[in-house]
Amino acid sequence: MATAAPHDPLLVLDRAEKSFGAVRALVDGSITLYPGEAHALLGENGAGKSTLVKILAGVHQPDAGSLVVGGAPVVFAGPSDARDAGVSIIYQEPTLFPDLTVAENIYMGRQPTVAGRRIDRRAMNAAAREVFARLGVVLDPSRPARGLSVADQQIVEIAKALSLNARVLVMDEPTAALTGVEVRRLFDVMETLRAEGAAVMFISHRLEEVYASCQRVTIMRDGRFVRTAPIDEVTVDEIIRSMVGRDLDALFPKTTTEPGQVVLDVDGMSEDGVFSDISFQVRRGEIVALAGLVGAGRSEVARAVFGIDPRTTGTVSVLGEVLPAHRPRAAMAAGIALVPEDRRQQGLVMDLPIDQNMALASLGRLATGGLLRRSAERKLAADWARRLQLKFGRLGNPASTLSGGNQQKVVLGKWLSRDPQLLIIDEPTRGIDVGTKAEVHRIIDSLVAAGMAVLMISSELPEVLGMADRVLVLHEGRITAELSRADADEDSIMRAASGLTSGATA
Amino acid sequence: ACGSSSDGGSASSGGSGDGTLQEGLNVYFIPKDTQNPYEVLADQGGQAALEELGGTVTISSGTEATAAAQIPSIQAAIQAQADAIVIAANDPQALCPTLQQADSAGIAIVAFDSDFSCDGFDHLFINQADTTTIGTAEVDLLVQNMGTDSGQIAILSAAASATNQNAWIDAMKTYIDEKYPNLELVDTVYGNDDPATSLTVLQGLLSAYPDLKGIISPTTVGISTAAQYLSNNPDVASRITLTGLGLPSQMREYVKSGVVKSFALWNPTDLGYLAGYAAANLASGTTNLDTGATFDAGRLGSYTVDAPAGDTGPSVVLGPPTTFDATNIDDFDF
Amino acid sequence: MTATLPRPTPAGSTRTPVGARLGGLLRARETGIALLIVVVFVAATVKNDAFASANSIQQLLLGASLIALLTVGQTMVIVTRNVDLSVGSVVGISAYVVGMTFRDHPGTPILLGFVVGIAVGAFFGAVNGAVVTLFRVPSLVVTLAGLYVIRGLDGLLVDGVIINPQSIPRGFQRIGFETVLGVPVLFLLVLVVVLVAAYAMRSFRSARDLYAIGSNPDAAELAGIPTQKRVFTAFLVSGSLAGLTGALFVALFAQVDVTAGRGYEFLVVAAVVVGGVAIFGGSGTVIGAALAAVLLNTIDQALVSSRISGFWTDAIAGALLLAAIAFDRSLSLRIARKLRTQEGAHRDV
Amino acid sequence: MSETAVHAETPRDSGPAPTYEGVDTARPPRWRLALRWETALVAILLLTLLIGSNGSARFFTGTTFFFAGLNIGEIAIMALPLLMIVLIGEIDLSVAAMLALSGAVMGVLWQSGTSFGVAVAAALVTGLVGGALNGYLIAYLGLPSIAVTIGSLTLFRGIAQIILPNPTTTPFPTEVATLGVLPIPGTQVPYSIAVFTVLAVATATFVHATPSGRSLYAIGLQPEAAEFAGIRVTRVRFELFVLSGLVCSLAGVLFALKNSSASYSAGFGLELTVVAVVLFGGVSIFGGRGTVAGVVLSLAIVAVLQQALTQQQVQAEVQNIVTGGLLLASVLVPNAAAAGRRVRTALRGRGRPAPPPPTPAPTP
Ligand SMILES: Nc1ncnc2c1ncn2[C@@H]1O[C@H](COP(=O)(O)OP(=O)(O)OP(=O)(O)O)[C@@H](O)[C@H]1O
Ligand SMILES: Nc1ncnc2c1ncn2[C@@H]1O[C@H](COP(=O)(O)OP(=O)(O)OP(=O)(O)O)[C@@H](O)[C@H]1O
Ligand SMILES: [Mg+2]
Ligand SMILES: [Mg+2]
Repeated sequence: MATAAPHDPLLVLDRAEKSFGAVRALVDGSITLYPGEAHALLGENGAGKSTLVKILAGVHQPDAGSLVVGGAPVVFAGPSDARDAGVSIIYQEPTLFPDLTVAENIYMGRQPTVAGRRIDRRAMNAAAREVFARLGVVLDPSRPARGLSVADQQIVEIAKALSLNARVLVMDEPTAALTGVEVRRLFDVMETLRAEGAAVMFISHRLEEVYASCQRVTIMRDGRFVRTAPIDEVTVDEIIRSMVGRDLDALFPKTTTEPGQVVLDVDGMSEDGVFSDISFQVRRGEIVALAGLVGAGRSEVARAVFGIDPRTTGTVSVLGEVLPAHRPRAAMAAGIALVPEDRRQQGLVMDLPIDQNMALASLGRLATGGLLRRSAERKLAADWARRLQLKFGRLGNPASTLSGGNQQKVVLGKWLSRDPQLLIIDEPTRGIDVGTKAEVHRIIDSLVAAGMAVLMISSELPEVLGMADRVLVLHEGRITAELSRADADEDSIMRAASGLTSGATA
Repeated sequence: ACGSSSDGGSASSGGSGDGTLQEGLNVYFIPKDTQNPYEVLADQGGQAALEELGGTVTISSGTEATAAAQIPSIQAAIQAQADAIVIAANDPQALCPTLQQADSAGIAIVAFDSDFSCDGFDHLFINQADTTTIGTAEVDLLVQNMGTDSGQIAILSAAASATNQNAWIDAMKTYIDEKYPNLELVDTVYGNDDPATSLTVLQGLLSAYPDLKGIISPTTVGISTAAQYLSNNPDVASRITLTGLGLPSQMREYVKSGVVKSFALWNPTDLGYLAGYAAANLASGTTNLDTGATFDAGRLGSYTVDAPAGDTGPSVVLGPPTTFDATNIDDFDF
Repeated sequence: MTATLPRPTPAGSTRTPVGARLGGLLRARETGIALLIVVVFVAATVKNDAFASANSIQQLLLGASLIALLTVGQTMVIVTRNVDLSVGSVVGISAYVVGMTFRDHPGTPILLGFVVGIAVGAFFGAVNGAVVTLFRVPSLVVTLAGLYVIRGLDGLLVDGVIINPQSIPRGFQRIGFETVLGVPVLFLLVLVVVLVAAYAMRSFRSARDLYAIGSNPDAAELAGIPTQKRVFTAFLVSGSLAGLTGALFVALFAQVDVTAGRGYEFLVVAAVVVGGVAIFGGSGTVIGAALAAVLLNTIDQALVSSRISGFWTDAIAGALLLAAIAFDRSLSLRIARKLRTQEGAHRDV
Repeated sequence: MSETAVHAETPRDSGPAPTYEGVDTARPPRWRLALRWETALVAILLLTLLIGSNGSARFFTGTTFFFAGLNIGEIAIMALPLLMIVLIGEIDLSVAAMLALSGAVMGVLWQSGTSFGVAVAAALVTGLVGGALNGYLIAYLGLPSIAVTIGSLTLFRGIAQIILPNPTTTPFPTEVATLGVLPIPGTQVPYSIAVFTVLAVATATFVHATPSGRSLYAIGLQPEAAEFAGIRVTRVRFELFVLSGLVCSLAGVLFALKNSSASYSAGFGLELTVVAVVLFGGVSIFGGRGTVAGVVLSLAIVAVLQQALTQQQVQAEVQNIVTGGLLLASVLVPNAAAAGRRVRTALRGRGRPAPPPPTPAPTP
């Protein structure tokens, strides 16, 4: 059983409520954290997890409810109050300063100083290096944060939280962008912190991570506390049922279809310093996965195919027709859709209403005589909101009011409504709860069954293995392996991804 | 006192009046901008004139010295059915359409300080001093102060588009060619009546022409900025002679310290006073724009309308400019 | 989960040169501007050797001083992703109030002139800052409105009455023209302010907060930075320095009317941008901006001194300004590309 | 220890889940929020008219409105492309300089004996070229528009000064010169306002009812996401600056006709007025928010207010203060409630007991 000693709780949040206008994000937010425990908080997208976190962080002030830290009731007026009370947070979305150095990002506002309150850069960089060593990563503390990969950004966030030596460490989906190795290192660090008597609260949509690292679990649904239980007393199915409120169908539904005509044909595509000599095909009724380590260049390949990024050599053709480089319009006209990996920057216009976001890629089709029909726009959005079971207040609310997973659904709807020949989907279920994940998979599967071609990029091996008909493995910008569904397993993919391949083709 | 007693056409009927000025005249004074110190004095002169005549002056203009900023004031004069407009034009032409409307509305139009030239209607220009006189006087003053009539000289002007400045500069050039062939006018720079710009172009001028001997600045901001620079840089002052048009109040210190020996200007208050009388007479029909027509201008005595010449239409000349030097500068307080 | 595989890091070794190189580049930006100043200076001297005379150089430094001083405050404001367009108007009104003080109270100590100027500037800076932070409204709109309102107030105050040199104490004017070892006092004063500000912007937490705010305002809030307080302070400093500039304007020109400081906002923003301060916040240095002010003034004076007709100066100055921005951009793009290829190469190792 | 402490077995499942709502296609309330400033503008306009009519009996005459239209005409025309440029999150400070440059080109050519039509065409081409220069530097080189257009405003006016050192003196042909100053026969509508009306209707249709118009908002709010949605962000940026150059040169032609002359200093300082009018119309300086209606109302207010205040002999300085005050109001009023709340919270927060000092962390 868990190592949690029957101490007094470190932190108790009781019946916290929070509404944003008409949206009741949190109806009953309750959680108790004990020293020395790792505590998972689970729930569907939009269940109110991040809202709860932001209350612990002092970002949001609860409308009702109480918070007790270290036995004393507290009111956090702002993030610094929470930090001073020993609560440190890793937010769901990275909060870095791109213009400042990595070290400065970590120690912002508490830079080590020397006489005269001047900042001691050398000490700061050394301290940052120490934290990185503890995490087992190599990152240059004096480089600017701009241009860091999503994973490295997350590492910096973790380093920031760790360096605070907090009593309570709250992590909102820290692993969404990390590789297996990094995740493991993070768990090691969590273990150390627990041993030192801190409490760790951990949010993730990957249940296997929860089982690997946590002692207790709290489940939320629709803004309400549902239950708290020791992890070894609940099964995966029980957790999912508590989260979703029903039993779940298969996580990876897979209809076998006979691949048809070649939809996408990429031949010898290269771009200096990014990827080289990329050749592959995607057929109708087939899901091809691009696997590889973070930074292998998968997203760049996808973006170059779609025309967002340039490419210097090689051809890309759709249904036999060669696409001009660097022209997303042409790619769209040829039937390509791209669901990008960063939904907040690339997928959505956060301040535009949900319906306008859904329609953004189809504006031309929604116009008659050059004039946009608002009713058609709203109908399109309403249709797809229903089909994707979108959870929202009003279609006229800005997309920023949606939870992460529901935002992803809007991006999906935006592209699926175009009825594409080829769907390129980059990290389709990053940050998406299991219920929705199954839905997304089901949607993709049914589209493929209906003859669509899919190029999927995913860092989650189970997803790759569960969904793909073929797996292309990328290593440092080159395709190092092409594996059939039968040949693909964790081992073969990881070997190719790390360049250790000797078996498969190149 | 918005002129509603005497309705329409009071001015347009020309010199058919009975020789008495109307009471209760409403005259709009429209300076280049509301803050031009020189024209603030002129406006005061105009106010004094209309006070003597039992009328009123409305001063209206923009905060920027542009034609566009003056247009609403002319429009307001039309809407208020003013009897006369006295204007220092920021542009020789841009105001014509609006002034034409004022003329059509029966408003007498007088220009002062800076004239305009429009087709379609006539107006009276109150000339501070005639252009040639100003040009020759300044060149003579410079030569006299330099003590030689040979060497390099330059001009520090206001805006490149300032009509009056350009007319004076042309007059100077002609005069130099005629009378002082050894004097070399090397450059004209524009300080836009802004101290900082004036200083920059002055410095550039000095480094571009190390042998420069004299500077004429026919604008109050230019000459005072240059004088300030010279008094701060005695070594430069020892080889450069400065003269031009300036306000005695601004130049007093420099004349006393000897940085500037002498400079010229007419009395701006008198200029406005004369313009006020001219406007009142035109509006009352007690004078007209015919060459030789006369009118009485209060304490300044009687004036006669000069014949049009060149670009200038009917005009009245205030009188020769006054030269200020150490002996008389304390007698003036503007 | 997967086997223990080494994570491909962008820069393999602990002592990676990437950061150091980037730091070097940042410094190179200032060096670049300094070089440009030298180029313009040499070119102008070749055309006319009087440009290199001691007096001419003195004037060069003097001419740039006021704008350089303003760039200090403006840099602090722009770094926080704001802008202060009211500086020109604030210079104007502070200059007039300083002049008025001397005129109406003969015998006012010189030091008090500075205090009055700074106080007037600080007042308007505080108003700008308070409105921006309390209402959380875009500073461009607030300070554009401020530009009009303050100019209007200045106009009411001036009412067409010029402050003349004889109203300004000679001792105060001396600041405008006296030199120490051939260097103008006013320039030295500005230099001190610039250096102090440059040092502070590098070395103090609260100053680093400004960069953080401009770099990512939301994250700054989350990091517990008192963002509103810092932004307010930036505006306060900008206003105070504009007030100081107003006092120095009086010292330099010894006359003030309503046109004082007019149009400075464009000159200052141009200098700050040429100086490499990102207009959308987060990066840039006080030194770069101040050097750019010197560069722009050198160009202006070089054009006059090279006997280029006054009609041409504006066009050439505009073209050079565009060229400077474009050049700077293409340089940084090229460097970024080079860095990327190098990193790509590194990946292949 | 088996079960947890506080929230043991009873999941408090009280009441139905609140967040699953039906598909709601009703007009969002955000629209009403956005409309609020336009409503305020209407109120301000009525107030302005009231002030105007109170001060002068001759205020409610056709002439007043003709004058108001005449004075604002070119500003109004230039405000339309600027509105779109601000919508995509950029700014164009070179508008007034382009007005002067195109007028100068027209004036010089006309003076040198070119036919009037050719002179006008050349002016418009100047606008295209100048706009393309701005557009190229901003869209394709990625330079910040505020910096570029400060540079090009100096450049444009500088070129105007080179080609036209002194104001032209040759008057334009009377048939066309009267277009600049006389109303459309039988009305009190200046030609420039007629041109503006046509352009405003076109702009409103484009911005509010076409796919491209919608993409302006997307670009202004999040350019990267717009790019990923297939919107040609770079090209739109370029085209808008070219359009701005062209429209400003048209304004320059009208301005020259109105003044029956050209001058390099035409419209000096007007760039800030145009920007102010657009912002006063409720267009967000950060892009992505604003309506044509707001800008039209703002133009009407500025034009009428100027007539009212000048007729009532309000000092020009005070007019400046009023202009600035209104601009300030445009951002303060919509934020006043939030600001008040913030102040109240801050005060209340001060009244509450401070959070207790943290007990020392269990870490070494
Ligand atoms: N600022 C806000 N304004 C309006 N609604 C909001 C806001 N923040 C969150 N919400 C709403 O509150 C609900 C809870 O959101 P929250 O981000 O806490 O979910 P979550 O459990 O973290 O989901 P995910 O797993 O997708 O991150 C959602 O319905 C969301 O749309
Ligand atoms: N070696 C590197 N050095 C610097 N930046 C890198 C490096 N590798 C990747 N990045 C950055 O990280 C981002 C993600 O990289 P990329 O898109 O190639 O990864 P991916 O294979 O798609 O992985 P994922 O999308 O899962 O993060 C890129 O935008 C790139 O800028
Ligand atoms: Mg969340
Ligand atoms: Mg990727």
